[in-house]
Amino acid sequence: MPEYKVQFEVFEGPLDLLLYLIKKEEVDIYEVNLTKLATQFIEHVDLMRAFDLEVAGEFLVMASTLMFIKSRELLPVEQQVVVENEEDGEDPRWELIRQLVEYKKFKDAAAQLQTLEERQEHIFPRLPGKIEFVSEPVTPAKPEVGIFDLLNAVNAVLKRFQLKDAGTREIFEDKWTVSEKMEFVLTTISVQGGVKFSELFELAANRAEVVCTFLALLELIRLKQLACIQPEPFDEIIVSRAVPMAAVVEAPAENAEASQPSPATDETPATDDETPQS
Amino acid sequence: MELKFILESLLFSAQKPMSVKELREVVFNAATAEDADEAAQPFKKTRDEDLTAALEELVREHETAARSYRLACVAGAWQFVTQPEFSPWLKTLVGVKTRPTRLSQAALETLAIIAYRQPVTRAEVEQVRGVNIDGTMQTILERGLVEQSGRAEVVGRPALYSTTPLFLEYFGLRGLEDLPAADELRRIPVEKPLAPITVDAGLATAPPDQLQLVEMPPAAIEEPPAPTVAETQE
Amino acid sequence: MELKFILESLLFSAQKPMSVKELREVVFNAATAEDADEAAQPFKKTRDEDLTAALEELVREHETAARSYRLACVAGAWQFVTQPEFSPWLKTLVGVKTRPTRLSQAALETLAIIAYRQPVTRAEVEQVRGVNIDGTMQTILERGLVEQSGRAEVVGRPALYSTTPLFLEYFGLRGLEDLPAADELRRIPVEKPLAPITVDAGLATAPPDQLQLVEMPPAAIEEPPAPTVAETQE
Repeated sequence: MPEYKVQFEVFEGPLDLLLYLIKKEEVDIYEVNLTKLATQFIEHVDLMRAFDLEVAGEFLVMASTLMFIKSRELLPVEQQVVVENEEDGEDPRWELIRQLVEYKKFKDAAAQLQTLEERQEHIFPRLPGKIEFVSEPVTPAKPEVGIFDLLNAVNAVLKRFQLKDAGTREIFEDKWTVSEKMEFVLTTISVQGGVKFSELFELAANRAEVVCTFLALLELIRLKQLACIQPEPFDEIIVSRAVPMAAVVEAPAENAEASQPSPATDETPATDDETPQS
Repeated sequence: MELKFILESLLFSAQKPMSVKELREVVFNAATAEDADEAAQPFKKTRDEDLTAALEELVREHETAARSYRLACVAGAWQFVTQPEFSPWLKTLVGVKTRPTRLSQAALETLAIIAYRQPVTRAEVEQVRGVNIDGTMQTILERGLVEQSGRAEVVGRPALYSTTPLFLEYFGLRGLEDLPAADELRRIPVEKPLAPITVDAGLATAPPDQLQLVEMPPAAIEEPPAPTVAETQE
Repeated sequence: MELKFILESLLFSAQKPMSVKELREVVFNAATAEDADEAAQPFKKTRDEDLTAALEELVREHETAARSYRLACVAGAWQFVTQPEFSPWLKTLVGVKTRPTRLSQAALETLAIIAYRQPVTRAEVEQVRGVNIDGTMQTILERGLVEQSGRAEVVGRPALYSTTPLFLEYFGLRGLEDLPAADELRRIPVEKPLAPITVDAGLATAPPDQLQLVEMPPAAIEEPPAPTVAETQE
């Protein structure tokens, strides 16, 4: 329908043109002089033709409707033709006004949609980067230590030797065996009751000894001789004797009085009403 | 822990808008997970009404705070969005939005009629607009703003059209009830003035106040026209 | 338009933390773009001090507002982050909920051996651990942490196992070379002790009072025992 393209640049249709004419008259739809409107409408259609714009069928239909209304107005009421389709003497003038009022409402609604459309172009949603909860330490205090916590810990110890070893790459005899170290660990713990993880490595001479001690530790854990506890995430791991089954009964009471270290929340959140208004 | 802050933190971190249903599921799952956090457990039985109330409160709070962003509900899903006046900087930051070209006046009118009258046949839309709408219908169908939603039970069983969720998204509407002056436009049989329409402009019979109700000043477009809506909403 | 709100809207919409330099560039570019918005132009000469001051003010304002998120500067880059107490819900949101319960000690040991010695046969792992690992192998295979990576060229051609990319992800490792003490542990064979040294639990020698302080019955593991925590916390 190539003919529409040209017209739509000017008016969206005959109703649009009518509304334009009414607006130009600065009168309300209900107050409009339809006879005058009909004349103006036809003038515009002629004008469009004069400008060589193709005029769509709808404009011609509307023109004839208006001509009909206009001609009726010119006759006394008793001589007016009764139109076949007119139910209960429906007035074609009213029919047109009704249509105009309805169209006007939707035209206004369309204008509002347009405003919303433009507005949306300026609104940007928050697109946060993905949160990641990959590393376990984020989870709050679960003091049981996993093998990787131990590995991390021993890694820290090993790093201390990295600088030491850097210069002197001697070949050490394997002076240490895992079995020996297992005995060492058990003895240390028996004497002290429990040791910090790092304390077990304090006397180690080089990386090999550290590794040996560590493997001993792993083996003892496997044999359920030792328990490793991390009181707080990232805290120093405490190595102690695993509780013999029989002993469990005696122990618990001691832990019952767990303190509630909830730090005083002195910076009480302000109510939201207090948020700065600018 | 207040529910509203939980929802806020979720919407703050979510990669996409979240519906009430999705929010409920997260709250429920967090409460019932095997290793559920103690703080999360009490929210096991959170109902949709609680969620909606909390969300509405958040909207109010953020509106009051008047910062550079706000909480919005579009097509039934909630998200944080920036205020439009910051778009010069955000465009610089993220680049111009890849939004399709703006709709033509004709397309907007057709869309408005479908939006308020849905489901509606093509013929009904043409009757209101007084023009053939083949071209514009094709445009808005192609852009996914409307879709065929059934067939009318009349002779010829013509197709019925309705708007899509994308329509709501495109215009930033929460739902169809959010359409400006929705109540008025959905059902408007236009009231016939008592006296016949004037031939002569001087003989105007329709009372001016009635007229004012019908015509909507363009100025009222920015904000949903408060008085009109307020009167008809309840 | 206040600078702080411009920065706020930028940080609010940015997908990643932004440095003062990056923020300055956006503000400058928005001001000097060919079609620069009138509102953006006055900020052409914004200095780093202005930016920093505005950011500091934002931090204070958001702190006062005490919502579920705050503005934070990490390693010189600014970003909005949620408060830590909402992590139970955020974890559920991002699907950590689907992350199954923690691995058992047995599974971790098996995993560690495979990680350091891969590719490795089941028999080799069993030799190191000294127990049958059918159960734990099944668990870690099902969870996708290890996979069959081939067959050993020995009698019976037993399956070889290796860790998967998911394994790295699960432990937050960049690569296998990131495994702690990788070099040493790969080389040193675990010597099995000739005899279990103290299998008998009854041989505990530590005095009872000491035991109570240090030893923790399994039940106490969930909550850190108060005295120990207090001593070691700082």
